Amino acid sequence: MTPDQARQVIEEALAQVAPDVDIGGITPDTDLRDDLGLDSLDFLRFVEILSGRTGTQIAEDDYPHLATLASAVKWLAGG
Amino acid sequence: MPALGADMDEGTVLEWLVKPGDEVHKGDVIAVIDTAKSAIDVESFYTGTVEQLLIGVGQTVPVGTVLAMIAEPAAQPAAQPPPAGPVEHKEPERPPRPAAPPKRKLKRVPAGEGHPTATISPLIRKRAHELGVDLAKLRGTGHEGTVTRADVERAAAGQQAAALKPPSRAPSRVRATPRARRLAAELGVDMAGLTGTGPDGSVKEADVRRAVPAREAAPAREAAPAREAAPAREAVQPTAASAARSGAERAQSMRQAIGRLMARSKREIPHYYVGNTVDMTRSLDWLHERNRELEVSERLVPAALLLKAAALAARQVPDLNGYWLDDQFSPADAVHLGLVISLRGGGLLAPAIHDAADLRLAELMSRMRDLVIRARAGRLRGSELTDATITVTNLGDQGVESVFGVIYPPQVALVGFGKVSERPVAVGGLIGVRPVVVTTLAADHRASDAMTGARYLAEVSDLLQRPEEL
Amino acid sequence: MSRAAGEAVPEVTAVPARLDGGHRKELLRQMLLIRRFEEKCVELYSAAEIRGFVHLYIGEEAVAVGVNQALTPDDSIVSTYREHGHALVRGLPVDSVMAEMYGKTTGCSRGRGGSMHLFDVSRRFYGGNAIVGGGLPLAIGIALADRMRGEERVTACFFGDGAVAEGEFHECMNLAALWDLPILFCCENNLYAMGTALERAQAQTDLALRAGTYGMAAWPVDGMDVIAVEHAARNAAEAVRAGGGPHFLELRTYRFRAHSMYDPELYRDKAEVEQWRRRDPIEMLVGRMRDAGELPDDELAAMEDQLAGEIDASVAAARAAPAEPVEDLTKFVYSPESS
Amino acid sequence: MNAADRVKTTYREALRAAIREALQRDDRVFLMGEDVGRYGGCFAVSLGLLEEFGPERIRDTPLSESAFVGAGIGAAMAGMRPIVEIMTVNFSLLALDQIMNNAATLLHMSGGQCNVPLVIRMTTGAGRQVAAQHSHSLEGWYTHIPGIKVLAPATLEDARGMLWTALQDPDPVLIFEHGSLYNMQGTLAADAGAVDIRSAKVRREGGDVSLITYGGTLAKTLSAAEQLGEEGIDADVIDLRSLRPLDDATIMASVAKTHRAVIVDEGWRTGSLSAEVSARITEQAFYELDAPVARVCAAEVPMPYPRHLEEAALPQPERIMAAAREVVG
Repeated sequence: MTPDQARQVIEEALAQVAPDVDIGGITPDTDLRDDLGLDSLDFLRFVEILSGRTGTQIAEDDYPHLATLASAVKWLAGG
Repeated sequence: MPALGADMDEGTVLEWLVKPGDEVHKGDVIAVIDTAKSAIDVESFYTGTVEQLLIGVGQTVPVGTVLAMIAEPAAQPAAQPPPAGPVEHKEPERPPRPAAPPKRKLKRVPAGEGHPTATISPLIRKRAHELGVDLAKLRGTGHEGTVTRADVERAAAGQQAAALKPPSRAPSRVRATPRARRLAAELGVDMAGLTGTGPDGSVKEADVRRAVPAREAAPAREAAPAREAAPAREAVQPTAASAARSGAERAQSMRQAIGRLMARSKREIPHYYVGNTVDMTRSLDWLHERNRELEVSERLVPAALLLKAAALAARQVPDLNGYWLDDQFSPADAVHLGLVISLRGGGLLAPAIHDAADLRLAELMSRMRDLVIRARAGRLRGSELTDATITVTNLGDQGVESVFGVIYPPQVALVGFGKVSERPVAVGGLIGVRPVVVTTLAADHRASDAMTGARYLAEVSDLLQRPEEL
Repeated sequence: MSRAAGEAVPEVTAVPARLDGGHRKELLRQMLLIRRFEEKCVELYSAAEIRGFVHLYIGEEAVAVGVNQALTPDDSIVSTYREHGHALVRGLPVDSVMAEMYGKTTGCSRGRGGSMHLFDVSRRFYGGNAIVGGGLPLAIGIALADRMRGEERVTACFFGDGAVAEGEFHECMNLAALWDLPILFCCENNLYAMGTALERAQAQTDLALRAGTYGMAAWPVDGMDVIAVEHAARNAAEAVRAGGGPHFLELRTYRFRAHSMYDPELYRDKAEVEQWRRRDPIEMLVGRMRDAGELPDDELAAMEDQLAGEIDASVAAARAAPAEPVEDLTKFVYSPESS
Repeated sequence: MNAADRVKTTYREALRAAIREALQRDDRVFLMGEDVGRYGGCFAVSLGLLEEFGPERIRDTPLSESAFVGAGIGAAMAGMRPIVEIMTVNFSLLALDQIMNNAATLLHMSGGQCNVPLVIRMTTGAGRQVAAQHSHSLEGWYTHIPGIKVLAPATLEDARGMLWTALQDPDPVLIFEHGSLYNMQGTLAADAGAVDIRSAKVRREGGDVSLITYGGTLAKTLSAAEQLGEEGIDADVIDLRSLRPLDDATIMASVAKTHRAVIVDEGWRTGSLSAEVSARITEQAFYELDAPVARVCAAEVPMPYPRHLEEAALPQPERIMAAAREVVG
């Protein structure tokens, strides 16, 4: 998966979980949980959508990789 | 922008007939304004020199907007040149459009479920008082746990109504006339089993009277029409019906509704607070282990454990699970756990997870997720908004250590959970770092004492040490 | 004094007009009071401080002032929604009329009626009426009551050329003449019923002639000349008071502003308005008084200042006056002592 | 002739006696309407009054309903106590603007200055094959208007006693006399006089069903109640008497006793007075109801001329009994 594809999947997932968030405004190092106000349930749904889309298993230990947009893209693309 | 008619809200500047520097006199036509009806000449109410045209040709502005500035003639020291057009003074505050008061959702007859309330009507409370029966210890046998006159009479006569099993929540709504429904409640008759002789098999008074066993069914003719005392319980939120109004308007009216409820709570309820730090090591390890093999969709979040513990503890300490009504505490039979959910646009809801204490963790988790999604989409059922018997607010995700909340009347307790944080803890004399959560309880001192509150938090802490039993 | 239909109606000059300067100064003051009051209303309406429908009398001042001179405190007045002039000259305090425009409890109708429903029963001012022609039957009833009790009083009933098209106009003219009622019909013919010119609404536009067919005395009057209006009104009122039956004055006048506050005025052209403005009732009187040396400039200026002060004070009082408490919403629907 | 004596009389004569008494006791009172003088009144109610009181106080009017009703309002404002007779409710539509926009509204618009102590009498209802334009029953319309009171005298006592009380009222009162009642015969106390105009009356006691009605349909309702009695259904018959304001207390007390209600109203069902009474019962006595509130009204059709069709369109005892049986079930 190329970084661009990864970014696109991540942004779509975020749009679904937090519809009122301005996706365009997210910078590479925005903290997805704190800055976008995702609570644990939202984050769980975010992970669920990502693993569904990419077909990869995302264990709880991998959650830290998804902290920011940049780290998430790197991890998904690099994965 | 002058108000040029009873039904005009805004106007468009078609033409300026003056320019900065021009002299104008009271009554001179200085501009042409376009309204829904037509173009109209607008005169100046002032004499002076035009200083500045603030609104350009083609611009549409609401009535009352300042269009231009006119300097008064030199003779008077012009402190602040009065603008042309309308008199420049504070726009008379149009009273803020009163936000529609949240529709008072009567618990008694939520749409579709015509069963009477689980609370006790004053008539029966009076009867119990007459017969010296302690309502607190009485199990209502009426529909959904309503205490009936027959219960009171039987309790007074010493025989405990063991025979009649409290009817489970009637699967479908029984078609019965209001008269029959009220009589059934009073005579302790379960209508579910009756065949009605009314139109389409609906149950009528006569059917109910025939169903009362053995007792001589003298129809009690009440003289005055006794109105059922419906304890109006304020729903926390305006119903979805207000969804039609604009977002901002709805948020504002929701804010007002919450404000009123919280103010009433603070005014009427003598809160007491207790707090406790709970070691979460066992729970989190168990959770982590369990989630490892599970699909993402079945994984649990720590909040699920906290909620289950809160629900089970509420069942152990019934004094915190129920309602304060008519100056009395009425314990609820089931534990309907209110969950505070913050909405994206601001404001919050506290819908109930019914029978939370009986749910398995996975079920509780899916109920939580479903509730949050529906709350944020404004698709909650009326009963969910008003059924909670004790409420939990979990601010762990928001990263605060502890929260002491405000109770939702008429409930008598609010449980607070802070975030999971690593803390130095002495264990067996040695300092170790452990994940802990600060649990708090705000409770109504009329219904219980701090000792009961403490017993509750201890119970929660104890349950969290045995996560496998949750 | 019945009149055969079709016979030309002469301008009556029987009773001489009062010619002294002091009287004319009072006529001027009253006309200026109406005009400045209504100009202030325009300003306040534009600032959205007073709302609803406001119908201005600017241009027709001579009619209200002239007719009022012929009435006594015992006479009654029934008016229409274009009533500020009638109310002010009848003696309703400027403060009470302005407060009513603000809907305050100190208003002459406690704020309940607004510009179209000014009432003061103590001055027998039986209010405005927003239904075209709606006031005529009331005036008939008041005159009937006076007649049945043998009172030598006049009921002056004001209405516009628009009302002439209503069935009630015909019914009331007939009833007044049939029952010989002491009523003075004052038709303010300002040539327009809102946006419809007289000739586009009436087959016969000579309204005095029309009135004559009901068998009552009917005179056309120059409604822009306050002296002529007073003269005609005195003659008619004396005749009515003396039992001469109903009389009808067709007061030919013109409103310089729109039907209500602002309207496109597409129904008349600006040239016509300018032509009538040249016969502004106030300027005509001022001119006549100056020619007679009765009106030094400083006196006129003093009169204007006094009126401006009175009107500004009424606005300040109205702004400060209390609004009706909402708890009183259903008061005055029924009388307190009704069974 | 002591108080116990009763006099044989008719509804029409009782009305005339009421008007004569008012004219004698209060010189502010006068009667005005089409053909009330020389003709003696369209339904002969004012026969003989012109000869006794003269043309000033018994005033025939031209066919100008808006003008003479408005004149009545004006005269009342100026201190008189006029009785205006509108020949029938059908022609009152020409005076509705004066009644609504002046009579009912002046007190409020004037901030309490203008009282209108006026009584307007008019004949209402169908039943004499006079077809669509002469057979309306529009009392329900007038009960919609705040500022006026609406009465429906259905008995000799009320025909004799309501007028004087209405004339004392400082606000406008409308009295609807059903056309079928004028010839009703019966006895009346020799010293019968003013009656209250605020409360409903129970005309027959019963515990199984409340039959609620007024004016022209009271007789039909009472005869239905008699026949229901023979079938073992004990009907409580309520005569509203005052249509605005309604006497809710008496209505709800009856429904609380019988738990079933049938409302009989000659108006068309949609938006009728019976709709208002039914709404109030469900609002105030919902938990007493053992059956839906039933209504027996006129068929929603302009009144046909043929007798059999007119009878089919109007509420009749048979339909009232059927409705009662339905709710008692």
